[in-house]
Amino acid sequence: QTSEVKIGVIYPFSGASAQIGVDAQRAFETAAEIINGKYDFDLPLARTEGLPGLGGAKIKLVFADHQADPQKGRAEAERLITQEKVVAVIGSYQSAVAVTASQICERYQIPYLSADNSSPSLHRRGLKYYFRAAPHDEMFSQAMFDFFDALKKKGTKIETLALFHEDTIFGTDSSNAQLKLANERGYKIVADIKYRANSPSLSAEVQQLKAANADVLMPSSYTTDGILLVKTMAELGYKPNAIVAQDAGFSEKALYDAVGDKLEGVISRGSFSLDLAAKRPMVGKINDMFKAKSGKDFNDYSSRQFMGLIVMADAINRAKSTDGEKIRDALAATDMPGDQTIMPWKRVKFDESGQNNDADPVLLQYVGGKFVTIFPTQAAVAEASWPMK
Amino acid sequence: MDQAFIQRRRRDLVIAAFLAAIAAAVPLFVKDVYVQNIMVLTLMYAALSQSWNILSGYCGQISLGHALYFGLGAYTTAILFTKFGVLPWFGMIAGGLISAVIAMALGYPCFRLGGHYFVIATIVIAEITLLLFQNWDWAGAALGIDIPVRHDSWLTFQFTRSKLPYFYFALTLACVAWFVTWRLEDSKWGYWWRAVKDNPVAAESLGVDVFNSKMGAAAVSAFLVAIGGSFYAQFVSYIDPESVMGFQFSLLMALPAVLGGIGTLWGPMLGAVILIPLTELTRSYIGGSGRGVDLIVYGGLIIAISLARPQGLVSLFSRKRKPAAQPVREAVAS
Amino acid sequence: MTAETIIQSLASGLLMGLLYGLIAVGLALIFGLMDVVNFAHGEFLMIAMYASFFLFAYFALDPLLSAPLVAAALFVFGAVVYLLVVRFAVRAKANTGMVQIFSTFGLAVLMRGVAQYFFTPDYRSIPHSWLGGKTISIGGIYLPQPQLVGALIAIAAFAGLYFFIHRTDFGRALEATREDAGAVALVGIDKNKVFALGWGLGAALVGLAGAVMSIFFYVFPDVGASFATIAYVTVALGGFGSVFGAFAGGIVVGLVEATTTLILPPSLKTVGIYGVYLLVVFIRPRGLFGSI
Amino acid sequence: MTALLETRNITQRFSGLTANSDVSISVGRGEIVGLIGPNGAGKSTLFNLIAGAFKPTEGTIIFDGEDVTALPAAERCQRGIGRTFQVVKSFESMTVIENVIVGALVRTTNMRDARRKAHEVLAFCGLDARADVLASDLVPSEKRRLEVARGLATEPKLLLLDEVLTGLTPVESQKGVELVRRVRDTGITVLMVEHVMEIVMPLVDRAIVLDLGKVLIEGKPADVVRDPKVISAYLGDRHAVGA
Amino acid sequence: MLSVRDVTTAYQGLVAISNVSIDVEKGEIVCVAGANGAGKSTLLKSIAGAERPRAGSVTFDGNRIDGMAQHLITAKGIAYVPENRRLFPRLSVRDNLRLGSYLYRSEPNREEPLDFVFKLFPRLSERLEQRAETLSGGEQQMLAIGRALMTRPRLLMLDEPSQGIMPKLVDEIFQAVKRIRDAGMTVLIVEQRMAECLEIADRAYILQTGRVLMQGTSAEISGNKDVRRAYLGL
Ligand SMILES: Nc1ncnc2c1ncn2[C@@H]1O[C@H](COP(=O)(O)OP(=O)(O)OP(=O)(O)O)[C@@H](O)[C@H]1O
Ligand SMILES: Nc1ncnc2c1ncn2[C@@H]1O[C@H](COP(=O)(O)OP(=O)(O)OP(=O)(O)O)[C@@H](O)[C@H]1O
Ligand SMILES: CC(C)C[C@H](N)C(=O)O
Ligand SMILES: [Mg+2]
Ligand SMILES: [Mg+2]
Repeated sequence: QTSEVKIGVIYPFSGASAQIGVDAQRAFETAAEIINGKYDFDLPLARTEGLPGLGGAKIKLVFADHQADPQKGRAEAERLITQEKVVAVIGSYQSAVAVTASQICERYQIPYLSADNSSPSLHRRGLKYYFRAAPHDEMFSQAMFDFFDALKKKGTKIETLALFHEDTIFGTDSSNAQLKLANERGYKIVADIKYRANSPSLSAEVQQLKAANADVLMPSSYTTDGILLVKTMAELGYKPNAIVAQDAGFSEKALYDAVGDKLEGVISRGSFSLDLAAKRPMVGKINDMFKAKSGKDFNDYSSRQFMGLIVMADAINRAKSTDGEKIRDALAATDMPGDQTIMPWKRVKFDESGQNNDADPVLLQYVGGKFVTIFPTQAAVAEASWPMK
Repeated sequence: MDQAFIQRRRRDLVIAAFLAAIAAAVPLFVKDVYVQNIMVLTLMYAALSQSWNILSGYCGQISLGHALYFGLGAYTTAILFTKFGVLPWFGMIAGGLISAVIAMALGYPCFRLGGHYFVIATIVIAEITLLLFQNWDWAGAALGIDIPVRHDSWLTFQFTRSKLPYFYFALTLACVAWFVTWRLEDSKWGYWWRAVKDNPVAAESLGVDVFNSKMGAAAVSAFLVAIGGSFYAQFVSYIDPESVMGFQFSLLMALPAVLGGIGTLWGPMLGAVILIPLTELTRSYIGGSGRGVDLIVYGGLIIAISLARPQGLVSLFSRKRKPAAQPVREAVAS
Repeated sequence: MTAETIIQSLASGLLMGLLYGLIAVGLALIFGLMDVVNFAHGEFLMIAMYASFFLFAYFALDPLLSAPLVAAALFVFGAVVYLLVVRFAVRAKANTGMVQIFSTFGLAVLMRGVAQYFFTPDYRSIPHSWLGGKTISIGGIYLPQPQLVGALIAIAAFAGLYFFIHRTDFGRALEATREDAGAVALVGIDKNKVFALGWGLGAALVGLAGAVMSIFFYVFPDVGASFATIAYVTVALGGFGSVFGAFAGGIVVGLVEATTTLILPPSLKTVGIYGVYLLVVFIRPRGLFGSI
Repeated sequence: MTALLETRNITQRFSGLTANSDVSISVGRGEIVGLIGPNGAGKSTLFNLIAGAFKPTEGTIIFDGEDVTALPAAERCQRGIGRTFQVVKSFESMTVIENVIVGALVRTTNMRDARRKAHEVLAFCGLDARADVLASDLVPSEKRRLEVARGLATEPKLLLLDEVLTGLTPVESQKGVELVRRVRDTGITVLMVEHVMEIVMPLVDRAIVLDLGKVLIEGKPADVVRDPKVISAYLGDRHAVGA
Repeated sequence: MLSVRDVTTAYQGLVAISNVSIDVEKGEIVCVAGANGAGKSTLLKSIAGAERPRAGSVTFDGNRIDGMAQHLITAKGIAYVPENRRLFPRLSVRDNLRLGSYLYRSEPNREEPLDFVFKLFPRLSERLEQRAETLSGGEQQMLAIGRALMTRPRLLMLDEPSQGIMPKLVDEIFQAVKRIRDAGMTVLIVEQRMAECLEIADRAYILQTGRVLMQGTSAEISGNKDVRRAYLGL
């Protein structure tokens, strides 16, 4: 039997989001190490070497750079499939690239798994070979509004919201979801600011936020703009009551290195929290493995990327085959209990569109230099402090 | 006396036909879809660059905003198809015409500008359009347009796996762009354009309608580039503003021509054949490392080539000066 | 919209404009006065910011202190780039503009690659510096100190460049070389020396900008892209051949950006800047104060 | 029959400087008229105005019975005004023949005809051996001849020659003079600027002297050069006797 | 002072002058004449360093200067006014002239020759702020010569200085050349107007198709029958 199973991994390795790609590379390598080696973790494939279903075959990752360009993502997916003969593809950070890469996979009947793409439209295209184990923006946003509702019940005043989002597919999707939920649940959007990603200046934007002075500021921004946003807010004397961020930059170490002192009490959605290590020690150990490679703790992205490979490998193992269709069927039949992951998820189980609806998002608060889970209550390790300091 | 000239033009035509025939046969031997994909892109960029060359190379109006026409072509086709069910073949023509009209409308104020002012105006106009599309909800805004792929068909110009139809279309487009250039080169337009490029004041004094020359070049150039954009939309089957109107397209259209020889018949082809595979291969085979080595190699090669051959690679093929070009020396004092 | 919002907008716009001016002043020399295209301007800024960052990270030098060092380092870098790359690009017989674009574009890609190779693609920033995060508030109008200092440096840099170009023989030699690089030898000028110095100086000015920027901005290999286009537009808007033009161009860009957001959604604010550029050149084809 | 070209009260000012002031001249069909005068007198400026490079501040220009003052240069060329530039403006990246073809294309869009015409003109100007050389490789005197060839290729009724015969040895000048005569013999009217009296004197039918932007005097060349004002402003003592 | 020995210069393989040797002594005015394309300009270019000779040597004041960078040759005291003038078109007349004294920028009286230039060409002093490109043809020629004089050369090389200059001024220019010589400079001049030129020149060379056809004192040359016919039009 095959001694090696190739899995394609397409990420941005150059250009403005190269940092994500490079961190992702480390996360995938960590997962591959665990799968290929023997580790005493309660994680699928950890305790065995390689994939027992394929006679102990090892996972080999083939990385490709899509430079955030859908056309390149597509070409790379195709190259990985036809030249490198990968049996599955995982990607891709940018949802725009996932659109084309997954389409190519569909054509070649090779499963595509979104480790971290968060655009809700992705799984609604009727593709057979598309899967996403992680939550999408609507699920994330829903968690935020659930949280608001809960706070409101306790008497906290949350009436007005200010949205601040970049003009990309991610920002648009995120704000659309938030707008919809705000309408449904009776929150007033007092500012809906769409800005150009990687702007040289955000002072005009921040002024508008300041003028709106909403109860909650909800940014959907990547690291660069996040840093600039926080710095500009400080410079223009704007101290929001509370910030509830749509992850992205707000779960990146770089942002907290830069402006962490101004962000005490910021809340971000996510699908991962290190405080899970208290309940599941393996989370801490795996995090240490990752940290040794990358110098960083797992964050929302790297943890999802890590899990992406675990889920995929698990399916290949169960499929006992490298045939695309068989792997797809195995993926469709996945049912991984939450405690066998490093995530606070209920479990991994895909609906017919390939989306895992049991990937419960969590809300994390940045307190004393690290993140603690504050929502939902069953996962929370601390009470939210509101307003932020 | 003109025999040499006529022969040279004939020779160009024969060589082109010969190369096209060879190119057409290549897919019969090269089955690897990745390589085929690179060939499709190479031919597409060759066509785009050839078209860009008409306005910027021959007529000297350097545009770094041709992504605008590329994007307009892509969007017109995609919108007409997804929203109105118009077949891409018609969308292509529509996109071409719209682009040509817009090129002329923009030329009206822009062609008064000289040098860098013009270049920056082209960049800025393309960028404004990109931003407008990025914010235009009806056209999909940032989410772009996902062109649903049903089944292989020439009618809808969609093919799920095979690259061959795209290959042959791109080849045709490249041939058309080349032929248009060839045809125009030895026509009133060709001479007018080059005259306008070299010295507009002198051109004017020789009866050249400088403004309309530029307009003509802009229209032809934009039309062909838009066809390329339409093709791209079909080929990738997903478009969003950044990926069809971004500045990088404007550059990628210009670079092959500059590399190969700007304002020459063969330059864009030659440049594309070298540059595009280089771009793709460096990214594919060294880009995955995440260390930026592909950029170092790619950037370094561009510098090296452009400095080694500032007049373009076609100059490697130009014949040695013939002694017939001896200057007149009238020995009067003897 | 309150009066305060408007005043704050204008004040921020002005400061930002001076900052754009500071970023563009090096380009105003190389692109505007020497008429050489530098597509790697943003990448020059990027390495200047990295230089500031690392001087801070390893030697705890505040960006304000390290600014002269960064400028000096960039001076050398600029001169070397001229001598190794640009010198050959400007020598092309025809289409020198495109050859310059092409080779400096290659340089930009190369520099990004090198930065990624050595510095990783991580986003870096200086968390605490003397001015970082400090702000002055006058009657509810906030003026961030880094930008204020940036504005002062910008004014000084422009004044210096103006003096240099208009009051020294070297400035005249620079213009002469631009006009006809082949003819300056007739009056004993070494064109390579003049242009290498010009490039060095232009890069040194970028170095100053980079040092200031590092106080409140982040740096990563692709950071230059955000500023490059605005810098080109600033120089062209002000008009080629005019130092004062670039200065004015920066202010106009900053003010337009700030006021556009009062009317258009912020994601379209650059549309305002670009629109004003088009408007200006359609009326005055040589920009606001351009002479060439 | 009316004059081919007539300028009426032409005035041209450049920020503070009046280069032409109230210039009224006329050139009859088939004439060779010399326009002479000191450096900076406004001769080239007048050429530019006649050819349409820019519009006069005041005054009108009548060509072939039509007021052409408002027409752009290209249309004046179509109407039959051909010109050369004192500071030559060749199309440097094109070959000599291609330079001339551009001119020939005003009269025909048939490339074969244009090419034939261009060859004819080059042969006429003695540049045929250099047809396939890049214009940038020509030496200055050849470039001036190229200017003439280009102008001729537009089949003008009036040809404006601005110092095209400078820098020639006497023998070469002689050939130049013959060339201009032959041009006239093909029915083209010539208005020319030249400082070399050895060329002007035998060649022109009539001389117009500009000084400080104004017409100083006009008449037969032999008369004009004897005029004390012309001598003091333009010729200097030496030519007062000899020429 | 200047000694050109067996210089051969070619353009892209086409030999323009071959084995040309000329000498210019200090304080002389030497004239070089010849038909169009004879190689006169090429000779000056080869001396000035604008073209690199393929063979032969150029010595100035005992130092080899062939192959030297052009600006260094200028700095050695050779000023060259090329046929096409090469002014700085968009700079003012004033700046063009000032650039002439670039080499003396540390000297307080660097603009000393300016008076001389203005006396020679009063027109220039009236046009100081005008861009060089908008000057009339003759004015441009004056500026080119003026700029060269500003470099305070020891050897001045003029390529057809009378071109485009009105007759009255042609004489003045030749007289000025004489004065320039009297002011201590040496002049090498290429001219078509041999008659005028020979009047002031001490010696002359005649080039034909890239070779020295004839050389001698002005008197010898103007006495030669062929020369009178071909170059003096007599
Ligand atoms: N664009 C301009 N701006 C300012 N002054 C100008 C401009 N063009 C020409 N002039 C001036 O107008 C005057 C006339 O110039 P013109 O070129 O017509 O002279 P010309 O008679 O042809 O002289 P020459 O015999 O030297 O060629 C000159 O003094 C010149 O400096
Ligand atoms: N840049 C060039 N490229 C190619 N050939 C050239 C170039 N310059 C000059 N030549 C050729 O070299 C020869 C000598 O030219 P040169 O200019 O020295 O002659 P000249 O005696 O100065 O003529 P003129 O009286 O026309 O100024 C000519 O045959 C000319 O065609
Ligand atoms: C957060 C992001 C910038 C990317 C986002 N996850 C996406 O799918 O596009
Ligand atoms: Mg004139
Ligand atoms: Mg000569």
